[in-house]
Amino acid sequence: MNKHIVVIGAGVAGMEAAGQLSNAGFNVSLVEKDENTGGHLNGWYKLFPDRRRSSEVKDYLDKLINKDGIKVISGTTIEKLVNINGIFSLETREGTEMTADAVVVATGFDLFKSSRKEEYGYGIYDNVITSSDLEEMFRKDKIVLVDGRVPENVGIVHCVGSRDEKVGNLYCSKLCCITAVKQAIEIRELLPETRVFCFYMDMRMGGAHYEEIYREAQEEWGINFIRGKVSEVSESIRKKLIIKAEDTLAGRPLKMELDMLVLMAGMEMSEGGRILAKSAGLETGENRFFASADNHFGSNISNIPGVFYAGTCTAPMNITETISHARATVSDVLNYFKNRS
Amino acid sequence: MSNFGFTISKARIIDYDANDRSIAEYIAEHEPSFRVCIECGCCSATCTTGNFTRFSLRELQIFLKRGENELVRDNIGKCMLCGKCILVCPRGVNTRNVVTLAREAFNKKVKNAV
Amino acid sequence: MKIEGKRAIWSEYQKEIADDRYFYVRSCIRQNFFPGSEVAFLRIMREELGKDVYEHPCHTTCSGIGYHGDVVPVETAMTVVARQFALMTEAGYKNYVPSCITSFGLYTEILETWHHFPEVEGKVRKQLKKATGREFEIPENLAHASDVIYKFRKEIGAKAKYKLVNKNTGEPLKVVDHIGCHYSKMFPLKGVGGAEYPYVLAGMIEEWGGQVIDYPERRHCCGFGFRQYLVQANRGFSIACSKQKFESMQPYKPDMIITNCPGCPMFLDRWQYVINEMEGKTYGCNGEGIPVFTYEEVAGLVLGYDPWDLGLQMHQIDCEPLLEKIGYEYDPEKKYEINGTVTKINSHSLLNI
Amino acid sequence: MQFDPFVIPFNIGLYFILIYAVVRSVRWFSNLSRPDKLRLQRGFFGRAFGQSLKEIFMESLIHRKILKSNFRLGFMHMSLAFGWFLLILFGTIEADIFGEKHLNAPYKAIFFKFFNPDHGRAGFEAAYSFWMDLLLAFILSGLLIAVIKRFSSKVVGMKKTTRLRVLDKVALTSLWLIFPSRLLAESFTSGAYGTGSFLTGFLGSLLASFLPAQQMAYPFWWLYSLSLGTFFILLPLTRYMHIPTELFLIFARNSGITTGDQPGAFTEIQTYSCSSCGMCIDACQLNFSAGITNIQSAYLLKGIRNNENVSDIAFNCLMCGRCDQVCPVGIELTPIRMIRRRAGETEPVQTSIWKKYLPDRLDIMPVKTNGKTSYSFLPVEEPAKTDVLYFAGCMTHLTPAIGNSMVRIFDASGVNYSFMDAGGGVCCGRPLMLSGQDREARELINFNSQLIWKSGAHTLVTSCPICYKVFKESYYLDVEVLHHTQFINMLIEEGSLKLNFLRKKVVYHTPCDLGRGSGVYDEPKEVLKHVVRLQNTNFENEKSLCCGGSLGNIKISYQEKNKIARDTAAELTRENPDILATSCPLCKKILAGATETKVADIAEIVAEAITVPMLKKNTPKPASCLRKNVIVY
Repeated sequence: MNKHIVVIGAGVAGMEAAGQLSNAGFNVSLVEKDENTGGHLNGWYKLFPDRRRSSEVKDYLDKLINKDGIKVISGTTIEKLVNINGIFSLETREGTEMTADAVVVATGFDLFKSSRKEEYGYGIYDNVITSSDLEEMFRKDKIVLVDGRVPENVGIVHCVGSRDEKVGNLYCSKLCCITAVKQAIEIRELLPETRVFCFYMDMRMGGAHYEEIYREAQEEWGINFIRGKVSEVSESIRKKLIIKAEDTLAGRPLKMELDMLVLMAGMEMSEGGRILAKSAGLETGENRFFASADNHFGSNISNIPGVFYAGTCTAPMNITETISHARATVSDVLNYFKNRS
Repeated sequence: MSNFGFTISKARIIDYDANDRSIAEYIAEHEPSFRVCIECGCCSATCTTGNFTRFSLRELQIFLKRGENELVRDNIGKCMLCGKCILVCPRGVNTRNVVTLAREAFNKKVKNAV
Repeated sequence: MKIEGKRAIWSEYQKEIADDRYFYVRSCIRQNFFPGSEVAFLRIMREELGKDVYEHPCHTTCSGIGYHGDVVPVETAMTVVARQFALMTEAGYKNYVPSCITSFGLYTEILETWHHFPEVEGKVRKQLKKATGREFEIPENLAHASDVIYKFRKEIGAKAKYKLVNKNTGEPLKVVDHIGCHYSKMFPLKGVGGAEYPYVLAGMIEEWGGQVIDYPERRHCCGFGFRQYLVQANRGFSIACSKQKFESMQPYKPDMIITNCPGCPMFLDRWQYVINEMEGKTYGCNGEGIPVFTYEEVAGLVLGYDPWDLGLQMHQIDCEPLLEKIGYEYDPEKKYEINGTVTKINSHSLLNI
Repeated sequence: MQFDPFVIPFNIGLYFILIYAVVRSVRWFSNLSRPDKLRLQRGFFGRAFGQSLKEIFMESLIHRKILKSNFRLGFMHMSLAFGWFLLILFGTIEADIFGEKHLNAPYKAIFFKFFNPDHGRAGFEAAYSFWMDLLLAFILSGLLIAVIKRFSSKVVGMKKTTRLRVLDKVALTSLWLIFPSRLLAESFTSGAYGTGSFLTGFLGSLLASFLPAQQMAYPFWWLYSLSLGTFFILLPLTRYMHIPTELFLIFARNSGITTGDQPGAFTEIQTYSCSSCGMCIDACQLNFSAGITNIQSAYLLKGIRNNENVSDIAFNCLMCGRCDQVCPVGIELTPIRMIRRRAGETEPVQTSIWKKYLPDRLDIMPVKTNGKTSYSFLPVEEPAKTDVLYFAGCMTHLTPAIGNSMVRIFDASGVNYSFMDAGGGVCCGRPLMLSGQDREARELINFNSQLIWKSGAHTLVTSCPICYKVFKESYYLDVEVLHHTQFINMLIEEGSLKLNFLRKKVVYHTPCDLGRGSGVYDEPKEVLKHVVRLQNTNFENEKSLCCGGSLGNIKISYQEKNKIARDTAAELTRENPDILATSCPLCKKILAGATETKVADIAEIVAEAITVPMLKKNTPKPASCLRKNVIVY
């Protein structure tokens, strides 16, 4: 076949797509903006729902792309994508060019910048951290406050940057609830004396085994779930975080002192994806992610023939869904070339 | 004191840290299923007492967990223990024991205070 | 608390403030509460900074108090506001500077509304024309008077006779800044520093030698809230709001409170007295209250004006202990001297509401 | 030789226990309420006396009930009790006939062989000796089973055996030692003198062949006496107190004394009559289905005897009444448990051993921990006048098919009825009573009673056995209270309700509160026999299982409940019936969640079998309840 396909982004979706395309006989170039492949996978320590180490998934993906037919080009950002009679010309930020017979966009997502929710004081109050900062602490097996003490009370705020008109994100990021539950359990495992409070708007436990973990969190780990989003955070004179929320099920406002507040940052269209969308004329939806040709049977297909989507560049997905989505790209790519020949 | 014609309103806010949550802890210790309530409201919807008053077991459970005990103490006696709530609870919470333990805990508090 | 984090936010919320030729409009209630403040503003602008500040004798209420008190419909408010703009246009000014925070909020709201719904603006123009025969231009620049003082805080600082520093210890005074709700909570981009961490007063405090106190309830309303206070039955709620703030700031032992709104200094000042009467509580040091000032008063003090010219005798909480701390030179005997006669004011007479 | 020091321990023990029994009996008697005292006096000198003697013989000695249900266990109890009794009886006769004089001191009979080592060589004496050896062998065979049971209870066909305290163990050991030491003492003596029958004689000559029998005998006589003495002295502190207490209980019960709902001497007597045999443990579904093994009646009574806080035990019970049915002593276990529930939590009391010999009355602290309740919010209602009042009950509102079926049955039979709680009524009060809150329950009872009175109904029909029991027992109503199965049965018998026969195999689950609780076993089955083919299960009538959902248990977890429900449903559906029928909305709901088989209330089955949709005016014969004189208050 000897067709050359460029896969943009070497996260879970990009690596899976590249590997499967190579298995299908294509020459694949896998372009990654960072120095390392793996994307957000590198930022997580253990994965829900089974708490497997993210490195295991990473190992699988590394093995998948470690073959002759795949050329990994890291530290490179694609800024331009032009379609010239079915041949794609891609230009990197550094100005080098490459051509491709088809392009798979797997630019993934960026975590919502929590400092945009000013009222939570991320970057201002010492012990307001994000889910990804907490994951870094899990990796080091140590949850400590800035002053080195162990937190006694930890709050977790769901939906930071998701389902929030004020930051322009109307959608649900889907993974934050289960991440919150997973992290809450992990906190209790590491610090059995610490109390954990999850402030949620809805518990969206849609995935397989999610609800069971939620129940386990209540039953075995004694995690407190409070329905009501934290609306403001301030710092007391003792450097504790004072949060205010409405306990909507009690129908009363509630305030509480916490040592640490974890913000469950949502997912947004990646910056790389936005640049590409603009330069190549790829359509984006109201949620600013790439808009697929069809929600039901064309979720890998873009508005430009020969350009395909894989993974979270189209919508928030968990790893299982991302891998399935990336695999599905291959059949769309095969159909594309079959119809052209 | 001068008569100003008004007094300083009491805050409605639940001051979690200042509240006494020992009753909820007592209940959870003796009836662990107290923890798994997801506040669906099935119990209060089917409640015989709720038919006549605004007694809501769901609400009382949440108030206990937040340490807003006074409201619970004033209302928990309205339960007739008929057990309909147990049959409808999707999480298998032993609601009758929750009520019984709450009454017990309040009474113990009173006794200890005396 | 990381100050860099705040600075990053402040840098995102910087607004344009005109640097001369202001059309200044006074506040309805400030002229009764603390009349010295607006006088001080004009004096500072004209005498210290040499700016052109114009006041129109035909200026009326902006009707914001009625609008927020639910008695004036928005269209009426818009037409009243349009008339003020017409006065400005007629006087040949383009930079509109209200003294009142609620006015500022209302002007901002109306300008934003007109921006998004030009047909509303057109309707208001027609109504104004029909009713008064006047026409108006939209101001080129709308800034609250505190924005203007903020803009010239360095100039004022350069001329300062006093710093917000405890003369005896050399420590900066601990100053609580309280921003009027209508300043930036509705339109964060229209306020210096945004809504969460407003910088407009904090900038003055820093510049004039004080230390800004950030306390948990800084966002909370002073308690005025129009309807809360205006209806006697609701006053318990009004005072509870103020109390919540005092209790939250008390552990930081603030030396003073500085505000930029007509109602806030009034209620933060008077409610301290009422709380003391009701519950015997005080929130300052040595059983005293925490003195509350407007930013003009503070600017005037920094510039060394006579405290009694600034109207500090109108405050319920005595300012003298603070003046002593700063090492201020003034004549305490002249506190109640009006036109050369001393009148002792019975504090209760102020509160026979 | 008429005396030897070794008899002293026995003598002390014997006289102690005899005096002790008298003292305790007098105390119990004086603690009885006045009416109960009169009952007992009348019973003691009346016909009940013979009945009591018979019962003592049949139950305390022969252990007929245990024998019937479990032969090996019964034999064990019988051999020890009856065998020992006979041994004492015939030993006394032996001493009387063969001793030096008549009317000997008891020790002469017990240690007859020691004082008459030459006795029993030939003739009648030898025959008598043979009889005595036979009795001893009888006891020893029971003892052997007891020893084996202690180490492996499965041998006697029991799943659980009661756990013992230290004192119980000492007493048990001394009890166990009594008969082997007698055997050895008699054998050595027989061996030394060449007497003894088939057991002692044979063993004696065997032992004497290699041991100095004369010298060996004496220590064993000491051991025998010591064992007896120790056992008698320790008896009041241990579960063996049940031996004398049971005698008192039998007299009291046959005189017509019942437990009632207040603590008192009779409750105390019953508490001490428990032999911890463990029959209740085996019968308990919490034990064999849910694995809860520390709350059964034997443990409750033991806890009460030891002044422990038994509140957790008292409340963790389905109140199904299965243990009452199997208790060989006939202790009213469920009423006793109810009394403890009313008491709420009690402070555990530590008492010295001496104090335990004469414990204070098992009084329950009057302070309750149940908290205050108030149902002052209940509205005042004016019900419509009617003949028959239908009270569906709370649980029926969660199984609306039952209520709907009853409405169809009422309509089809042309009864003038009114649906009392159509819009959701007030609880009948039994759940509160089950949690020990009688006073609070009375508020609900009064409320419902008002409604019933005001309606002018002469018949009250309920679908819920829980309500039925409380209507029957605790409401003061001048109406006939019927469970809907009884009511339907009446309609069928009268011919007011015409039914088709459904070709279905049905098994019937008797609800606890209807069956054991209220004694209604037959009517539901009669109704079923009219419409379906009724199959038998291994758990009929008094033996019926509990569904597990009982409101009686406030402590049981959902998971444990579910285990019971699954086991019960599995047992009942062993023969693959088409329908598992019951007559309780709670049983229906619980069992329906535990089996694939269709679960239906009898009312539903009957409603399905109604011949034609009949209009009220076409009713051939109005139900009798329409013809009754209506008394309106």
